[in-house]
This record gives sequence, structure tokens and C-alpha cells, in this order.
Amino acid sequence: MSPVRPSFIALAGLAGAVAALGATFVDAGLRSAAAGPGLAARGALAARLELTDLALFTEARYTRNPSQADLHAAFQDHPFAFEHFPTGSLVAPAAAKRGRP
Amino acid sequence: MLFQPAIIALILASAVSTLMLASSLPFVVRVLRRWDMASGAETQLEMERRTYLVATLLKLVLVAQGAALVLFVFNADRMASLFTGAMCAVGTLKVDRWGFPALYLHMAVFFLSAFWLVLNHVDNLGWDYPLIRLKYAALLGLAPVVAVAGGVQLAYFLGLRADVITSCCSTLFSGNGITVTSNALAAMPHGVALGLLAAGLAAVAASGAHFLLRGSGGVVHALASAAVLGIGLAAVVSTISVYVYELPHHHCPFCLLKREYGHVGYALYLPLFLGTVCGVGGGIAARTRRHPSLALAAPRAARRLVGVSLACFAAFGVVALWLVLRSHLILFEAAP
Amino acid sequence: MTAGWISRQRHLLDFALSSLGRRRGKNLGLLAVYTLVVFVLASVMLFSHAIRHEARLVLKDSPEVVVQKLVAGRHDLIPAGHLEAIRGVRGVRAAEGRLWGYLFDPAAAANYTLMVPRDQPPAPGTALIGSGVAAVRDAAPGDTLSFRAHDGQLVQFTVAGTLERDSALVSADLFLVSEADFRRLFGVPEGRFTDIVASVRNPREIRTVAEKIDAALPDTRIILRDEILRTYDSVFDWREGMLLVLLSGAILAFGIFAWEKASGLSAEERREIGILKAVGWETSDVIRLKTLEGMVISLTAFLAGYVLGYLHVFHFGAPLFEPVLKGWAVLYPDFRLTPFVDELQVATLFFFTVFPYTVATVVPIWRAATVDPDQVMR
Amino acid sequence: MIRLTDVRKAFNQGRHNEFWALKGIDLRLAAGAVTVFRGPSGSGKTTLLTMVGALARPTSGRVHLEERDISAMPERFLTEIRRSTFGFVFQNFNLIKGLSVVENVMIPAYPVGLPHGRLKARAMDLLERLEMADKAEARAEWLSGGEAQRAAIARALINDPRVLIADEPTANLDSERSAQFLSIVAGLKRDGRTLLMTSHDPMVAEAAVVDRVVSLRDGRQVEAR
Repeated sequence: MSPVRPSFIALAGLAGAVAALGATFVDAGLRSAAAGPGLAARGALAARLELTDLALFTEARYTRNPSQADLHAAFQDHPFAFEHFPTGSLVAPAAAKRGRP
Repeated sequence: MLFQPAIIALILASAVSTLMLASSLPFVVRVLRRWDMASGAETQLEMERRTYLVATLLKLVLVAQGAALVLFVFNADRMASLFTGAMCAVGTLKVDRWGFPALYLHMAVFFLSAFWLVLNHVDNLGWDYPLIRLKYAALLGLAPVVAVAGGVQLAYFLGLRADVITSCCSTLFSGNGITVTSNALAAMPHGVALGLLAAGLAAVAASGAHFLLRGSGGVVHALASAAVLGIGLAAVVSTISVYVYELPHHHCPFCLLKREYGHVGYALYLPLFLGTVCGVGGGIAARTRRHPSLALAAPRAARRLVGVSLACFAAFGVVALWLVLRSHLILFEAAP
Repeated sequence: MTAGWISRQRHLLDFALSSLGRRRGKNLGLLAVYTLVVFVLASVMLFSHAIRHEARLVLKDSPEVVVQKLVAGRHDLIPAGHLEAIRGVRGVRAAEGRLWGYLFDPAAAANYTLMVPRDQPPAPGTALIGSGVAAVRDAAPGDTLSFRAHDGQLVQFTVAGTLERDSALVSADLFLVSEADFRRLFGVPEGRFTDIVASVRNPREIRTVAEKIDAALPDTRIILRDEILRTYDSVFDWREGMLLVLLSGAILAFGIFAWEKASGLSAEERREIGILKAVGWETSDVIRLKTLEGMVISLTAFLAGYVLGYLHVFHFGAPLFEPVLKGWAVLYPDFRLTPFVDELQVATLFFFTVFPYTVATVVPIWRAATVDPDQVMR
Repeated sequence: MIRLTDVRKAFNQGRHNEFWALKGIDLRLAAGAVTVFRGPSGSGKTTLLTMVGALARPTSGRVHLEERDISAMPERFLTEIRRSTFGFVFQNFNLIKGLSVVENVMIPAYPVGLPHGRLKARAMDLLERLEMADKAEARAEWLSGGEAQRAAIARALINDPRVLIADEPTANLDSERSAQFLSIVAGLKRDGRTLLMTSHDPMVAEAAVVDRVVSLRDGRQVEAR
């Protein structure tokens, strides 16, 4: 007749939440395995076209190709200047530009 | 300096640890000068209460430093991609001269704070806080170590620049590396390393068993445990890692932690470290029984610690042996 | 001893839970804020890590060495003569000129990346377009697109086909044309290229070869594949770090909030702790009790925030980041991130969120636990 | 069994509002007896109870429990002694609101680490004996004064202490309930427990069950019966 102890509920809940955390790893594994062919196709395309960058940030020339960008492109007078374009706050000038040749 | 989440977390951890210890230093001085168990004055009662805070803070420091140690190694391994030539944690740590000192200091802080907590635990068993002055004096010694560890780590991270050419572990540990110590470790003949390890474990087992049966020789066990930590790490670098990787010249002590090798490093390092903490802690606890109020409690605590340390070292030995036996690599030809 | 220890912890946990339940409003508020903080941090970390990983995998076969000519610090067309010079460097397997550039299309107000693939180029007058281009221009194979060339004349392209949507992450804004069309459109003379890509015989010697090219052609800059990959790693690391530093303001605010909540003991709570101590609880029991309360809250918030962040980034396409990532981009790749999570990330996130909370509550907990046991008698 | 030697207690020591609640008390309390401390408010009788019951340490002087000097013991050990030796019934009962009666009763035993089932059985047993079994699952704040006191007594007895300490036990009770309380006290005395109470209720001081009355004024003992 004694009611379920709260610590039992809490521990069960904790176990459930930890299982959910584990499930994210399983899910990630499954999905990245499923994405394998797509990734390979993307890689093959990049290799064939000799692409060097992702097409993530296309609004400005220097963010389209972070690795190739011109140091002195418009709106980018200084490598650490505040950006005119919003994604400028996500993509820094390429490291290759910042120090080494 | 590299802006990385893990790096920020590590800097945060050491900064907070240092701050917490530093902020308790004035209290430490007060305890050393004014502690008087016989007094019922309010200042004394207040001091007794504050000891709870210091103990809690130290527990937090220990947990944070233990986690930081793992994170530090983990992160060093993960950062290897940022440095040309660095293929694993060793390469990352070799990027500048602060890398390995930072690692060693991390380990030192971890062990020292663990020992302090053992001391604290034993002290709390005696009704008159017999070790209070000793343990607070020890804090005076611990605080600078934590601060220096934080500083060295900061220097290491500040000095990091992606792209620096560094030596990878396979060249570093194959005999022409830069550091003499790592080199000497890696160059240690396999037979010597395994022999030393077996001898060390035997010494630990013998001294531990002697302590459990006779109740004396705790200090010997503590010394043996500390020695096995060194011998164990040397054996891992020189021989056991070779068995795991099945490559005669791959000596990296960190790659063992990677997924490729089934995270087997944790099964080696955790019992080794815990065994050392408990073994040395047992010795510390055994030493304190001279205080009348601890005559009963301290040996009991010491026995428990020594028991745990024996179990841990046994686990370490078993895992090491299993790794050697399981390996396809043959370093010793069977006698004809 | 262990059995007693366990049942003691469970009793404390029972009491901690009912104590949390008795101050439901306050604790649910705290939990909600905490979960939100973890959620945002988790989303940032998962997103950056997945992008980084994706870039690493997709670009692993991109050109080993890219050589660009610089004039007065600006990128300039590279003469074909440099090709021979590069091919002459020992260790270089092959070197080819690339033609690529950006084209602003006023009709869509978008920037395309025009490229000439050396492998299977489209026939003159036709183009292969990326899925983003197809979407903004609503173009299908057979349609005609026309642009103004450098001299003002119209150049027409018939869409020969579109690149797979699946590869949008690298190809959304691509516009692949033939070499003749490219030169005509931009007025690039024969014998000039945008830049040169080279491959190296022995991958270990890339750096040496690069140094040799650099010495032979002082007017160029050299970009290595390793550097590109590393750049992607550090670009997102760096930005993620910056974001975390900015968000650390939020963490700090949360820490203060937690401190406030933990130290703002109500008279009722104070009385309860006094009662507990008077009837035989020791200070460390109370500390443990309060720590358990904190652990319940922080673990719940951490686990819930992390799982929500995971769902947000990988199952719902990170809608909260889209505005920032898209920015003003007209051509945004339609892609779904492949989930990559690793232990280091989760550990770091845990550290970042649980540690500050724990630190913030230590002193308030201790202060609460050292309430005089005899105060209930006063 | 409890011996006090020149016990003094100061509050706000060293500050301008320093105040000595006890100014040198010498006292021996016998085991198995019922003792009442009497005196006007501010006379130090409650402070004295906190010294005797190991809730607080004296500023100077010695408190011996059996042969053990508990006056210089740190809180950590004092608590253990308090938990196993003393049970407290406070003036306003101090039950924790929002918890059921039986949970309230079990609280002092949580740090001991008894299995849950056995602990609960013991708590129910005590409530049964105090005729509170039907209220076991009721919330503490729903109880009447007399019920709350019996719950508090059950809580005080959960660790089976030798000494029960009650601070102004009848202050919040009518005469009928007070009489009921005194009969419970008589029962506890029969069990062999020592009882210490403060009260300025003449009904308590003059009750037949009381063996000894100690009167206090301004932190000093004035007379003893």
C-alpha cells in the first residue's frame, strides 16, 4: 500500500534521461551511417570540381570561399573589422590569411 | 590562443579552483593562529562552521580537477588536427614547452587534493579535530600548486597557434624525440618494464596484505603505491601501449584512450590513479593513529583505503596482463 | 556499511525531492532558465561541431595545393606561364589552371559562383546549375538564362541540367559553364587563369613542395588543403568560442541568478533547516541534502537541454540559427546536417553548464547549512 | 546522568550588545526523573535546555553526559550524541509543513541510514501508541495543536533517545490537552526515560509526575525543590 517513493521516480527519470542522451549517440551513429553515401557523393563532387569551400555563406564574395578570399575585398577592410554582412560574425577570414602566407 | 569551448572550460575550471583556494587562505591563517578546541567562544564556533565550507570547496576542486585532467587529455587529442604534424595528444602537448608541464601539474593537483581530502576525512573522525593545524598548513602548500598549474596551463593555451609544426607521437616516442624522459621511458626494454611492473605490483600486494593482517607498514604501502604509479605509467608508455597498437614503435600513452582502441586506456589509468590515491591515502591515514582520538577510527579508515587500493592495483594488473596476452604482437620469443 | 550508506542517500534524496516540490514555483522557474541556457549552448556546440565534421569529410579530396597570383596584395589572374614553372618543381605530379569567379545576378539579387569544370565541361552555350540557383531563378533544364558580359553584351545559357540537391552544401550556388563562355563573359584572356591547382606525388612532401613553389614564384600565395581543412576547423572553433564567450555573459547572469535563488532562503526554509539540525541532522547532512537538490536540478536541466538541443539542430534543422547563418544570403543551401556528436562535446557542455551552477551555489548552501540548531528554540 | 559545572553562555560576544544568558549554573540531573525548569521569560531556562540537550555549546563551563565531557565537542560529534540521546519537543512543535505526519516522524532517523521499510514500521508503531495512526498520512499543517504535539513527541522518540526535552509543552494547549500531555509524560517516565521540561504553567510544575523543579532568574539558579 505504501506509495512509490519520490527517489524511485527520480532515479527512474534520471535513468530515462541518460538513456535519451545515449539515444542521441545511437541516433547520430545511425543517421551518419545513412548519410554516408550522400557524404561520399558530396566529397566526390568537391573532388571533381576541385572545390575548396562550402556554399554555406554566399551573400558576399569573401564569405563564399573563406579559404580563397581576398584580404581586401569590399566591406572587409580589416581582417577583424566588424562585418557588414551578418554571417561575417560567423566566419572569420581564413586562417591562412591571418598569419602565414 | 585558440578559442575553443574545451579550452575555455579548462581555463574556467582552474581559475575557479584557484580562486576558491585563494579565498580560503585568510581563514587558513586564522585557523593556524587561533584554533582552540576547548573554547566555546563564538569566534571558535564560527571557525568550526567554516571548516565545512573549506572541505566542500576542496571536494569541488578535486572533482573539477579530476574532470579537467580527463578533459585536458581529451582536448589535446582532439586538437591534433589543428597542428601540422601532430597526430595525437603528444603532438599537441609538444607544440610548446608548457604542454607537458601543464599535464604533470594537472596530475599533481589531482593527487594532492585527493590526499588532502583523505586527511580531512580522517581528521573528521576524531572528536577533537586532531589534524586541523596539519591539514590547514597543507592547504597553504596546495594553493600555490593549483595556482601554478592554472598559470602554466594558461601559458600553454595562450601560446597555442594553429599550424605550428610539431612532432607526432610516432616519431617522438620512437627514440629520436626531444624530451629525454619520455625518450628514456619509451626506450626502456620491454622485459625490464614488465619485470619492474610485476615487482612493483608484488611489493604493493605484499605491503598491503601485511598492513591488512598486522596493521603496520602503512607507510611502506604508500611508498610502494606511489612507486607503482611511476612504474605503471612507464610500463604503459614503453611496453603495454606497443602491445595494444601492435606496432613496435608506437608508444603513445594517450591514443589508448581513443575509440579506435576501445577506450581501453580508461581501464588502465582509472584503477592505477585510484589505487595510488587510496594507497598513499591509506598510508596517510595509518600515520595519524598516534593521536588518541584517532586510535580506533584511523586504522579502520586506513584499512578500507588500503583494501580499495589493493583492488584497484589488482584490476590494473589484470587489465595490463590481458592486453599483453590478447595482443597479436610477440615481443618475447618463447624459449626453445 | 554500504547498505546503510545507500539507504541514507536515498532518504536524503527523498527529502530533497519533497523539499524541491514544496517550493515548486521557484524551482520550476530556475529549471526552465537553466534548461534554456543548456539548450542554447548545446545547439551552438552541436551545430558547429557537425558543420566542422561535415566540411572535413566533404573537402578531404579537394585540391592539395592552390597557387594564386597576388598583385599589390590583391588576387589577380595567373598567367599560364606559371603552370610550367610549377610543373617543373620536383615532386609536383600535375598542375592545372582553374577558372572560376563570382557573378552577381541582378534578377535574383544573388551571387553565383561560376566555374569551369576541367572534367566533363558543359558544351558552349549550356550550363549546369546548382540547386540554389535553380531555386532562385526557378529554372529547369531547357530554360534559358542570360547575363550581361563584361562588355555589356548579353550571353545566353541553356540549362543543361541541375546538380543534385543532396550536394547543395557544396554546390548550391554553382553555375558550371564551358571555358569559352567563361572567358567571354568575364573577358578573361587566353593564357590566364583564376588560379592554379597542383597535386603532389608524395603527400608527406606537400609542405616542402609548397615552399619550393613559393621560392620559384614570389608573386604568388599558396594555400594547402591541410590549411583549408584546418581553417574550417578553427573558423568554427573560433566562432564557437567567441559565441561561448558572448554567451558566458548569459552563463554568468545565470550563475548570479542561481546564487540569488540559492541564498535567498525564505524564512520557512531557514526554519526547516533549523528543525532538521535540531532533531539530529549534521551540517554535512544538510550540505549533502542541498547538494542533492542542486544535482537534481542541474542534471535535469543538463539532460533536458542537451536532448532538446540535439533535436533542434539535427531533427528540426536548427531553425533558431537559420537567420544568423543565412544572413542576407539569397542562395542558402538546403541541407540537413549529418549528426556527429562526441564525448568531448558532451563533457565540455556538462562542464560549462553544471560547473558554474555548482560553484555559484556552494557558498549559499554552506551558509544555509550552518544555521544554528538552537535557533528553533529561540 | 547529566552534570553541569559553572556553565555560562554569552550571545553577541565582544559586541556592544553582548548578553550573558547564563551566568554560572551548577546542576546534576538524575536519570529516569522528570525535571521542570521554571522561570520568567528571559531567565535563561530555554538556553539552559539547549546546553543540556547538546544543541549548543557553553561559552565556558563544562557539561558532562554520563562521564563524557560534551562541552568542547565539535558540532559533528555533538550531533551524533544529540541524535542518539535526546529527543526534542519544541514549543511550537516545529513540524515541517507540506510533509505528511509519518514523514515528519521519520526525519530524525534519515541520517542514520536505516532501511526505509523498517523505519516506516517503527514510525507507524510510535504513532499507534500515541493514538495518531489514523492521521499518519495527513499533512502536518492540518493537525490541531494536540495532534501536532503528539506527532512531535513521536518524532522525538523515533531514534529511541534516553532523554526527552520539551520546551513549554503546554503553552499552546488547553487544560484537557495539557492533562493528556502529562499522562503521556507519565508513560514515558514508566519506560525509564529522563524528561526535562521548561514551563511556567503551574499545572505542569505541580503535577504529581514531576520529581524536581529548578527555578531560574536572570541566568542563575534561584531555588530548587
